Amino acid sequence: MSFPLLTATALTPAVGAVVTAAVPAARRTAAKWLALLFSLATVVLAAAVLLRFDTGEGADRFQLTESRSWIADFGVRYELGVDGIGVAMIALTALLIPFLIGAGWNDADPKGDEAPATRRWRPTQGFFALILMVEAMVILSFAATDIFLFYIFFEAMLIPMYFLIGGFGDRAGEQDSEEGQARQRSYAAVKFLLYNLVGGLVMLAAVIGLYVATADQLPEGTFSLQAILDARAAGELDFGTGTERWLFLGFFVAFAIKAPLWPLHTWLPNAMGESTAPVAVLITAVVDKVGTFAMLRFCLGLFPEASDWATPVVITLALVSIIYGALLALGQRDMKRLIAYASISHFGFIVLGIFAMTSQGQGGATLYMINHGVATAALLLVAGFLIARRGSRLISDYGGVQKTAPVLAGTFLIGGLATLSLPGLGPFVSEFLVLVGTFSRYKAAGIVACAGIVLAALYVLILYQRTMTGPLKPGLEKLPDLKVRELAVVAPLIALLIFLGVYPKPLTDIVNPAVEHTLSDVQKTDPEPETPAVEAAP
Amino acid sequence: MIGLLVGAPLLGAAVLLVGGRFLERVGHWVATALAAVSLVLAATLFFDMLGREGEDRALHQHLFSWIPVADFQADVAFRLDQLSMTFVLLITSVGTLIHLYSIGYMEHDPRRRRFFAYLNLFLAAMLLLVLADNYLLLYVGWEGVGLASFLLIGFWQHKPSAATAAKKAFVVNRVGDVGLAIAVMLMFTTFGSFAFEPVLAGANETGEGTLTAIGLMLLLAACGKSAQVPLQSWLGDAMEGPTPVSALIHAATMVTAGVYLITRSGAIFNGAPDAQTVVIVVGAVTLLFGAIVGCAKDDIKKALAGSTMSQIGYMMLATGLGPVGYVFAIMHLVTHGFFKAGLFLGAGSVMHGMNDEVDMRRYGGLRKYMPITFVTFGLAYLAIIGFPYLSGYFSKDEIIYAGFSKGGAEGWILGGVMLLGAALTAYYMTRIMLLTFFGEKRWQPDAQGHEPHPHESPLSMTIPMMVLAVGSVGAGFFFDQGEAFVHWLEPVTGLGHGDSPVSHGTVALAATGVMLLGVAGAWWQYGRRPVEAVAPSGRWITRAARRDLLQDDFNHAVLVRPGNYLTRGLVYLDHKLVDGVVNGTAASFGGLSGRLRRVQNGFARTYAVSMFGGAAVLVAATLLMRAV
Amino acid sequence: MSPENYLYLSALLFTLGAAGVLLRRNAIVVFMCVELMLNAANLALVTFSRMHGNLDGQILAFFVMVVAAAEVVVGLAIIVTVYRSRHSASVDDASLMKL
Amino acid sequence: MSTLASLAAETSTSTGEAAQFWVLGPIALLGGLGTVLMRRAVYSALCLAGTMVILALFYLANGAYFLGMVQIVVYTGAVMMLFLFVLMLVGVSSTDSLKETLKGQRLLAAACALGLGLLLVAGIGQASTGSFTGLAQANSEGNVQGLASLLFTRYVVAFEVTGVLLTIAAVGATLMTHRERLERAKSQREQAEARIRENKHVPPLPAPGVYARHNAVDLPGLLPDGTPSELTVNPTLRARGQVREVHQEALAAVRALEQRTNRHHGRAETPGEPGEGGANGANGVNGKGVGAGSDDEGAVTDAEEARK
Repeated sequence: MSFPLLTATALTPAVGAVVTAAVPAARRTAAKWLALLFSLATVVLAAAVLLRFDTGEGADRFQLTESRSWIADFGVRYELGVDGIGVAMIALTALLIPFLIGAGWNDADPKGDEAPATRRWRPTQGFFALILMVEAMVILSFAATDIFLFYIFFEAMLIPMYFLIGGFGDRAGEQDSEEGQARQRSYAAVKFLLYNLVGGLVMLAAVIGLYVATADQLPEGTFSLQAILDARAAGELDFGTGTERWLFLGFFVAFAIKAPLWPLHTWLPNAMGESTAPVAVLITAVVDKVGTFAMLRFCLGLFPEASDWATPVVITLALVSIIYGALLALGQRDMKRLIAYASISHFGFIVLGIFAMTSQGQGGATLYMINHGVATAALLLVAGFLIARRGSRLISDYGGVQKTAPVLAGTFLIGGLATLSLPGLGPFVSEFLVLVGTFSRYKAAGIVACAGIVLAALYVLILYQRTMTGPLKPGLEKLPDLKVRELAVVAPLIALLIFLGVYPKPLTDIVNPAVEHTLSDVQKTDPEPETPAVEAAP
Repeated sequence: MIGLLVGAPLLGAAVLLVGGRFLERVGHWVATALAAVSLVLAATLFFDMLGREGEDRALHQHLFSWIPVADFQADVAFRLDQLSMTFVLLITSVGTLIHLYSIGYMEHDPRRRRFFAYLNLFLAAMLLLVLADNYLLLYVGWEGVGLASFLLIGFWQHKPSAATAAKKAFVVNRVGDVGLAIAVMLMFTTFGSFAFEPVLAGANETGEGTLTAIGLMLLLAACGKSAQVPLQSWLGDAMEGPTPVSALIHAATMVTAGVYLITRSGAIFNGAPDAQTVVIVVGAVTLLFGAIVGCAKDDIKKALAGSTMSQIGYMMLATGLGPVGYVFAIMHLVTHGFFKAGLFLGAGSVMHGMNDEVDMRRYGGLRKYMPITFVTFGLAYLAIIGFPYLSGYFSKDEIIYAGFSKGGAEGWILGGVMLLGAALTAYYMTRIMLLTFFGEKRWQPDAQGHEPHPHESPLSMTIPMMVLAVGSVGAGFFFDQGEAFVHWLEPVTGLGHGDSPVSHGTVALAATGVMLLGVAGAWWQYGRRPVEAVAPSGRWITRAARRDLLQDDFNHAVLVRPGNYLTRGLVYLDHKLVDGVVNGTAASFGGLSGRLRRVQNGFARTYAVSMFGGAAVLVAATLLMRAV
Repeated sequence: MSPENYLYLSALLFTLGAAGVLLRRNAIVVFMCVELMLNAANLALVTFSRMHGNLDGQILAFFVMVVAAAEVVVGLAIIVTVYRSRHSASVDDASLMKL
Repeated sequence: MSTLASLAAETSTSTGEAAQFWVLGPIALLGGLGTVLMRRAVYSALCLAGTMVILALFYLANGAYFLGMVQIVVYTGAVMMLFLFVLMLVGVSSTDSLKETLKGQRLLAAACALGLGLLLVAGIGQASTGSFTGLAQANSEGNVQGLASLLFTRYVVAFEVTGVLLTIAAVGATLMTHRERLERAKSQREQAEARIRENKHVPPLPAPGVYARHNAVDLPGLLPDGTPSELTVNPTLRARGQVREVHQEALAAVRALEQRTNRHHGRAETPGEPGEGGANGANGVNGKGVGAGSDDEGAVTDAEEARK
C-alpha cells in the first residue's frame, strides 16, 4: 500500500471545493477556472487509477486498497478499494464533472436584477464548490469497501445535492413568477432530501443490524465487506434466512430510492426538472449510479440468498419501471421531465440486468451505468443550452430549431439516438447485453423489456420532431447556434459515445472479472445454451 | 479489403458531417467519389471471387472483437460470399448511379452537403448489413439503414409531413428490429452464438419449435424493413423524401434487406415449415395489397411505392418457398433493383421538370418534352410488367413457376395469386405510363402561379437513368444465360426442384397473357378517352385503396389513440396516486404532530396528571411483575 | 386488629392528597395536599418500622419531615414572590409552562 | 405514655389501639377530604392540621414517640403556622371557585387518583405480612436514644446533608422574599407634591362607601354618575381582590331617588348633579345605613315627609 491513490483522487475535488468556496465574491471567473482545474486534476488521478488497475488473470478482486482503523470500538475502518466496476464508475464520475462545470459555466452567474455587489445573489463559488463536493463524496462511496464508511458518504452526498437543487434553478419553469419557481425548487429539493433520507435511515438500521449479526457470529463485529465475504466463504458467517432477508430489504430500499425504481421514483422528475441542466446530469448520471452500483456490490455480495429470493419481485419492478417510465416520458410537456422519466426507464434496465444474475446482464448493467451517464449528459446538456436560449422548458415552445441552429439540433439528435440506444453508440451495447442476459434466464422478462426499445424510439423521436423540425416557431428566429464552449462540452461526449459503441472491449475487459466475482458471490452461473453450436471456423 | 468497402462511404459521411461549411462546394463530388471507390472495390473483389472456385469463394475477415462478455462473443467480422457479393454489387452500383443523379437533382438545395453525407452513411450501413458475419453486426447495419432512411425521409424537415413520415418509418422499423433482437437472443440462448456459421450449422439438430420461433421473429424484422403486411404502413409516407432517396433506399436496396435476411437464414426456415408458411402468406397478402394500392394512387411516387411493396411481396413469397425460391427471389430482387430504381429516377426527372408536381393527373403528354426520360422510363416499365425477354420476365416467371411447383392446392392458389398480381402490375404500370407520358397536357400553374415548363433533365441525371434502363433490359437475359445466376448462388442458398403441374412454357405464356390483359384494361380506362384532371370519387374499393386500404386508420384506432389515453391516464395517476400517497403521508404526519402539540397546553396540573398517571402505571407494572 | 390498617389509611390519605394536588388551583392548597401525601408516606414508614422491629423506618420518616420542612419554606417563598408579581396564587391562571 | 409504650412493645395490637384507630382513622380521613374540598384555603389548612395531629397520635401508638412529638411541634406547630401566615399575606377570605377550568382535568385527576389508590391498596393487600415484630428491643433503651444512635452512626452523612439543605432553604427563602429597597420611602409631603405636579387626584382620594348606601371599608364609593370607583378602596384590599360588589339595585335606587327629588324641586332633569346627589347621599349615609335594598325605602319615605 504505497501512495494512497484513491484517497488522493477523492481528496482533490474536496480540496478544490474548499478553495473554490474561499474565492472572494468579486472574482467569480477565477473561481470557475479553479474548479475546472481541480476537476481536471481529478481526471488525471482517475486515469492513474485506471492504469494502475490490474485486469490480468488472478489479479485480486479489490485493488489499490487502503485500510486504517477509524472507530476501533465498532470495528469501523477507513477501507478503500476498487474492483473493476468501481474503477469504471470512478472514471465516469471524474470524466463527467469537467464537462458539467464547463456546461454550467454561466448558470450560477448573477442574473440581471441581482448585481454582483449585493450580497443576496447566488454565489457562483458555492455552485462549483458544491459540485466538486458531490464529486468527492461520490468517488469515496464508489471506493469505500467498509460498509459504514460507504453509508456515511452515501448520506453525506445529499447535503450538497440539496443545496444544488434548491439553490440554483434554471428560471424556465412552467410557472412564470419568480416566487412560484422558488417554491417549486424548494419543494423539489425537500422531496429529494426526504426520499433519500428515509431510504438512508432504513439502510442505517440494516447496517447496524449487519454489525450485530457479524458481532455475535465472528470473534468481533466488522463492517468490512472483504472480511464479511471471506467469513461467508469460510462458512463462519451465516445470518439466518429471516435476518438476511430483512437486512437485504433495508439495503435494497435505500438503493432503490437512490436509483429511482418504480414506485419510489417521483422525486426524480421534480429534482431534475427544477435544477439546472448540469445539476440534473449530476443527479441522474452520477449520484443515482451510486444506488445501482451499491445494489451490485452490497445487496448481491452480502445477501446472496436474499437477493435470489427477491429476484422475481425486483425484476417485476424493473420491468414496470421500464415501461412506466417510457410511457410517462411520452406524456410529458416539459423537456427535462421527459428526460427524467426516460432515465427512470433506463434505470429499470440497469436493475433488470443486475438481477438477471448472468454475466451478460450484470456486465451490461455496469456498461449501462456508464453509457447512460454519458448519453444523458449529452442529451440533457444540449437541452439545457436550448432552454437557456429560449427560457422555457415546455416542448410546445419550440419547433423548427434545426433551421436556425443546425449544429445544436444535430447534437441533440445524436444524444437522443444514444438514448434510444442506436447501434454504433454506447448505450446499444449495454442495453443489448442486459436484454440478452435477462432473456437467457427469464425469457418473458426479456421480451417485455424489448417493448421499452420501441417506446424509447417513440419518445425520443417525438421530442426531436416537435422541437427541431417543422416550421420555425415565432420567437426563435434569432436563436443562436452552439457556442464554442458549448460545442467543446458536447463534442467529446459524443465522440466518447461513438467510441464506446464501436470498441467497448477495453471497458468490458475491466468489468468482466468483477462481474465474475459478483456472480460467484451469489453462486450463479450462466445458463448453458440448449444445443451447443458446432465449433465454427474462424 | 472488405473493411474498406464499408469504410469508404463511412469515411465520406464522417468527413462531410464534421467538415463544415468549406466542403459545401465539393462535398457532393467527394461523396460520389467515395461511393465509386466502393464500387470499384466491389468489382475487384467480384472478379477476384470469380477467380476462385466453388467452396472457397466465400471470404472471411475478422477485424476485432467487439463485445466479449463471457460466452457472449460478438466480433466485428465480415463474410463475403456469393450472396453478399450480389448485394454488394447491386448496392454499390445503384448507389453510385444515384449519387451521380442526386448531384443534378439536389443542385439547388442549400443543405446538399448533408444530403450526400446521409447517402454515404446509408451506403456504409447497407454494406455492413450485407457483409456482416453475425446477426448482431447485421443488426447494427439493420438499424443503421433505418437511421439513414429516417434522416433522408425527413431531409426536408421544415415540412411537418416529412418529419412525421420519417418518425413513422423509424418507429415502425423499430418494431421490426425488436423482432430481430429477440431472434438474436433466441439464437444466443439456443446455440450459444449468433454468428452465421454456428447458427446455420446448428439449425439442423435443433427442435422445430425453437426454429419456428426464431423464424417468425426474423420474419417480423423482415416485415418491418421490407414494408410487408402488417408493418407496411411507413413505405407510402416515406415518399416524402427526395426522389433519389426513394429510388435508392425505398425501392432498390434497403427495403429488400428483409429478403436478404430470410435468404441468409434459409437453414433456419428450412427447419421450420410453419414459419415458411407464414412467410408465404405475408408475401402473398402484401403482393396483392401493394398492387391494389398502386392501382389507386394518383401520386406517381406513391403508386410506385405500392408497386415496390407488391414486388417485394413476390420475393418474400419466393423465399417462403424454400430452396426452390431463394435464388429466384434474389434474382428478382436484383432485376427489380434496376428497373424500379430506373422508374423512380424517371419519376424524379419528371417532377424535376414539373416543379415537383407529383399528381399524375396533372401530367400528360410529357413524352414530347422529355424524350430520354420517356424512353428509359418506358424500358423500365416494360421490364417490370414482365415483357418477354426483359429482365422482369425472367425473374418473375421463375417465381410464379416456383409457386406452382409448391404442388397441390397451395401451388395452384399461389400461382393464381401471383398471376393476378402480374395482371395488376401491368395494369397500374400502364396507368402510370399513360397518365404521365400520353394523352394531352393537363398541367396548370402551381400555387405561385408560374406555369411549369417541362424540360429534359441535365446529363448528371439522365446518364444514370440510361444505365439503369440498360440494366433493366439486359439483366434478366444475362442472368438466364445457362442459368448463370442459379449456379452462382447455389452454393450459398442451395437449390431445390419442385415438381410443377405446369411447364415453364405454360407459365410464361400465362404470365404474358395476364400482362396483356392488364395493359388492355388500363388502356381501356385511361388510354381511350382523355383523363379528367381531378380524380373521380370512385367506388369504395378505389377510395379505400387511395387511403392505403385504411392501414393508417386502423393503426390510429388500434394503437395510437389508446396509447394516448394510456399515457395521459398514467401521467395523471403518477401525479395523483404515486406522488399523492407520498405527499399524503407527509401531510398526515404534519396533522398528527399538530394534534399532539395540543396536549402540551402548559398547565402545570395537566402535566401533574400525566405524572400521576405514569406513577399509577409504574405501580401497576410492579404489581404485575410480582404477580407473575 | 392488624397494623396493615395503618397502611391502608396511609394509602387512602396519599390518594386524597394526590387528588387534591390534581384538582385544586390555589397554589397554597396544592402545597398542603403535598404535605398530606408526605404525611401519609410517613405513617406508612412508621408502621413499617414497627413491623420490622427496627428504627430505620422512623429515621427515614424523620428525614422526610426535614426535607418537607425545607420544601415548604422554599415553596411558600416562591408562592409569595409569584403572588407579588402576578397578584394571584392560582397555578393555572396562565399556562406558565408554554412558551 | 408508658401505656402507649407498653402497647407498642407488644407484638400484637391491643383492643385499645384498635379502638383508637377506628375512632381517629375516619376523622383523619375526613380531615384529608376537607383539605382537598374546602373552598377557603384557611379551612383546608385547619383540616390538614387536624389530620396531622391525629397522625402524630398514630405515630405514638406505633412506638415512634420522638416522631410523634416532632410531628406535633414541627409540622402542626411550625409548618402549618407558616402556611397560615402566607395565607394571611395572600388573603384569608379569598375563595377559589371549585369550578374546573381545564377540560377533562377533573375526570382524569379522579381516574388517576382512584387508580393509584386502588393499586396501592391492592399492593398492600398482596404484600401483607400478618405477623410483625414489635419495637420492644429496638426501643429498649428509649426510642430517642435508639434513633440518635442510628442517626449519628449510620445516617450521619445524610443527617449533615439535610442540615445543609435546611440552611440553604432558609437562606433561599429569605433571599427570594426579601425585596431590596432602592430608594428611601417617599415622605407624605413629597407624595403630595408629586400629586400636585402631575395634577392627578389633587384632593385626597375619596373615602370608601361615600355616596353609597353603606360605609363599609371594602365597599367602593359611587361616582356622581353612580358608577362604583375602585380608587376609593384600600389598595391592599384591592390587591387581595376583596372589594365588595355594589348591588345593582342600590345603584338603581340612587338614580331613582335623585330623579324624584329633582321632580320635587321642579328642576330640569339633570341627573347626577353633585350637590343634590351629595345631599341625598349624605342624608342616606347619615341615616340608618345597613343593607342597601331596605334603606332605599327609608330614604324615599323621609323624602316624602320633607315635602309635607
